[in-house]
Amino acid sequence: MDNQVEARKFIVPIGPQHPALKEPGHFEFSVEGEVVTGASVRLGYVHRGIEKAAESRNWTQNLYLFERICGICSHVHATALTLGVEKLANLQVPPRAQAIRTLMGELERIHSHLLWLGVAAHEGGFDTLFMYSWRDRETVMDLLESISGNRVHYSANIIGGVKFDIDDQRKDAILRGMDFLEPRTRHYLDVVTGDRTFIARTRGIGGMTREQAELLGAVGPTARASGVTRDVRVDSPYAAYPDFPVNVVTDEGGDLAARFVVRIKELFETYRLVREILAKLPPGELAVRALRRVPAGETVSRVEAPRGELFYFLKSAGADKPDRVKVRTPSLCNWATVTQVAVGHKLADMPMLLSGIDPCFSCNDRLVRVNRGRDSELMSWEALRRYGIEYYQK
Amino acid sequence: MFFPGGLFVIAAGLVYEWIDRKLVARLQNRVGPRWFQPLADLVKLLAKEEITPEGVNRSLFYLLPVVALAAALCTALYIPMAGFAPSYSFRGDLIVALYMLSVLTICMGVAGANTLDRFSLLGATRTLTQMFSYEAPFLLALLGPAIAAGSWQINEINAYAHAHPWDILVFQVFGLAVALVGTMGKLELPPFDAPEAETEIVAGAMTEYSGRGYALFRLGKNVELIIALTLVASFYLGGISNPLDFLLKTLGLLLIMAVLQSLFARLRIDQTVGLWWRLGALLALVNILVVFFIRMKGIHL
Amino acid sequence: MNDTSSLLGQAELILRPWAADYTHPEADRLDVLLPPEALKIAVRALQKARWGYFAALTGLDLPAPAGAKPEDGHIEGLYHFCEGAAVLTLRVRLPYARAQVESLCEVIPSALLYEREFSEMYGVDVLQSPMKTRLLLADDWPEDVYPMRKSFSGLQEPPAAEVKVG
Amino acid sequence: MKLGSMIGDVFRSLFRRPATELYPAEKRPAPERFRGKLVYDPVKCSGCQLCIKDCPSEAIELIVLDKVNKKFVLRYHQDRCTYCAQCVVNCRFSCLEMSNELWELAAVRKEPFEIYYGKDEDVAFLMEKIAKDNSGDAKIPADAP
Repeated sequence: MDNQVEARKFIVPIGPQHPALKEPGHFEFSVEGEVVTGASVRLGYVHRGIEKAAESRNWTQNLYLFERICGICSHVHATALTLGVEKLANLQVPPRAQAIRTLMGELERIHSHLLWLGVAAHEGGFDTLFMYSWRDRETVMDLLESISGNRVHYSANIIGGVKFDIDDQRKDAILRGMDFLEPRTRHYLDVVTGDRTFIARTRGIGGMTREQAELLGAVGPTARASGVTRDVRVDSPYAAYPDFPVNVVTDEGGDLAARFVVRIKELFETYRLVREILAKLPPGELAVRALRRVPAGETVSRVEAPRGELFYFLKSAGADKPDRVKVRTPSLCNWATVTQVAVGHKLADMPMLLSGIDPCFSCNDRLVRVNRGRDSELMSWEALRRYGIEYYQK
Repeated sequence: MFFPGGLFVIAAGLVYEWIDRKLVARLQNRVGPRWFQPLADLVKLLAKEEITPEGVNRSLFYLLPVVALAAALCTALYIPMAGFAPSYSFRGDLIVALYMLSVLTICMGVAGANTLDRFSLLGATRTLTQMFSYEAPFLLALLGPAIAAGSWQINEINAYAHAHPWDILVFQVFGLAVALVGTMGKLELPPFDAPEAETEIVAGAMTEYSGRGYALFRLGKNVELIIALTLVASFYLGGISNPLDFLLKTLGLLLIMAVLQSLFARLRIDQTVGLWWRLGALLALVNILVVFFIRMKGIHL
Repeated sequence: MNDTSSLLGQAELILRPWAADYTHPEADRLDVLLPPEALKIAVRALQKARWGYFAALTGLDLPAPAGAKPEDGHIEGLYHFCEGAAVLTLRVRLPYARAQVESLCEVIPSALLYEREFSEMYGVDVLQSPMKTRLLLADDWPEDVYPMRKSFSGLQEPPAAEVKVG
Repeated sequence: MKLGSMIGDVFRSLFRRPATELYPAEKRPAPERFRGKLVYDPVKCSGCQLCIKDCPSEAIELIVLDKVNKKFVLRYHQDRCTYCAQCVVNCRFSCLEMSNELWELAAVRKEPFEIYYGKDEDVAFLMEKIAKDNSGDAKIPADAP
């Protein structure tokens, strides 16, 4: 990967704090005029040490810890973990619980894709599309809140099942929401494929061939926009996906425009899926009892997050705490595509290119937690404060 | 000094900024800022500490915002603000006004180039590039009514437009379009906001400015907004004869501008330049040719 | 299901020349223990046969059991490859004393980020890595402290708050 | 290919109520299932401490005043709580409940976020004891008698 930036070039740093990035990450683009000639990445600014922290918490506590890896796709993280733990513990989860998990996952996909649409539009300076798509995203946020009690961390999963049921009143509300969102989404599809100013910013930008996508290990919509049919929901159905099959949406374009199209078309598939799940919600229990200790073993749990394949590796030593949890988030796979594809594009295309893969920095950065004593931390802040005061008194 | 002098222009600029922001917000289905927000922003910025970055020419750094605002305010003197006769008027004041209007943009470009910051430098390059692209079509567009009126004096053109409103509006539609969109380019409003695209280069040329300097630049832009609106209204919309006339016409233009702002994705700087030279310049030239033709034949509606 | 097991069978066939041990922990998984030297060749063979894509690199710290010498601990690198529902894990065992593994970047460019994380967190030397600067750890993080090893339970001293005037 | 394809939206919203609201002036009520502040019913509690075991953020402490007569005070740290409702799931006597009130958690000081739940006389007794024990630092161990 030849993305080393030469020292003497004119380098435009983007991040750690930059208006284009809603989360901290650091990119260096070396430019000649407006054209990018090299790119490199440095992560870790929001590294929270979750994988290490997991080793000192019990499985249930970890459920909520891992849910907080990401504020957008919180549910898939918890789902991946619970599915893995249930595999290790050999639990038979009731079908209704699996269906509700799947439903929440699909609703989350709607909210994530609409969020991405808004962010990407904003990066392209199309604030009106940004405002409207986020307004409509509020519909699904409100639905999630009324079902689960929280807009972001739905905490639907417990080990062995789910916490809450979908009653008729909520079923109707969800169906109404889908009925509202479907024509709106169709409208957005028209806008992103029809508006000339928008197409001028997306078509032919960040093109990635199928071979490149496969070589660089792209996942999720980024890969599917390059024609790679890769979707865990289809390849290795989990939860209730065996009962509710998904049609994979792909596009051959490979550029930014194709990524827009794929994500929006996936929304239609999701609406269909949500309706189908609601129509055929299996009756029964919501959860089975799980033991606190999980039998020793190693397992791999893969789920399809809105951004692509989410990979969990779990190792239990037979205690009530995990021995190792490895999380590989989809964003991490897609980084390589940015640094490779960036070269040769205009600087103005970088924010859109970055957001084109729907990056999630907090998903990337998890690992190390630093156990600082409370006092010492206060001291260092105090030192910093004093330094600041002295600096200004000069 | 007060009416229609500097303070009035500044106050009107703030009000117009608010109207613009409010309109865009409403078009995007948002609530938008309350009426005192621009004033509050201004007061806050003025009260803030001004940070001088290292490696700048200090006198230039402090002087440029002042010059920019002064130039914008001076231009206001030649404009029939709010329908009153301009404070100063002489033959050829249109040329002076147009040059003075460009001073603000040049000041911003120089201010960006003055600092070492990379975002500022890129922003400055883009600001100046954009200026060179819209300036010529914008000038040509304003020349149309001037040629029709046979005068270089803003006051006389205004009077001519008032006398023959339909002549100009009908025969010079292209000119009106170019002038209006040129105003948006001048003010770096979306979709021509590549020079200050916050998702790419933070605040462009203004990145290193804070506090007073930034406040003055912003004020300058507000003044420029109202001047440009007045110019376009008085040249193309049948002149401005009284305050009510002024309000209606400029607010109408502002509404159109707000709609245009919210309809498009940001153009890259190369797309902006391409658009202006390929389409803008062409339309403006066609407009001038039409004006010549009509003047030669002496057609009136 | 049949498809998955045939895929795993193919992988087994490809890897036969180098594998030290096979296990099938679950129906859709194959776990292959490889000597560290053979990793790159084996991955190249997989790549040539177009089997799967590189999904993740998991590090595991296996400290020496109580009573044994602490140097007897191992770091395990688990290279996961996925194809459809099949998950193939290539396992290399690296003793603390010689925690070195060859970089896969030549074969799979996207392995860089995982390898950099692996080497930072476990103190494994990734040989011939095209980029060895820090990816995740803070700039003032001490050398030779590897946070994901089981022996790590927090820094004793907080990193000194050094602030330089720009 | 067309220009300004959002023009319909833009014009319609000129005559529509904005979707956003002036927040502190207008507020929307939380939905019925909202996971807000935890509510504790001391009468039903058996003191099994299962809720504490699985709490991911150590937000609840159970102070046992008298185990035999079931005198418990629950110290709830609202600022630490992640509102996951795991304690509600764990509780077998359904003495814990998530209410849908109070979702604005901003304050100048931390004290209002420390909530004591229990029978009135127990809480009063505990407060007195804390005040007597130390004037200032209100740190008492969770298993204080």
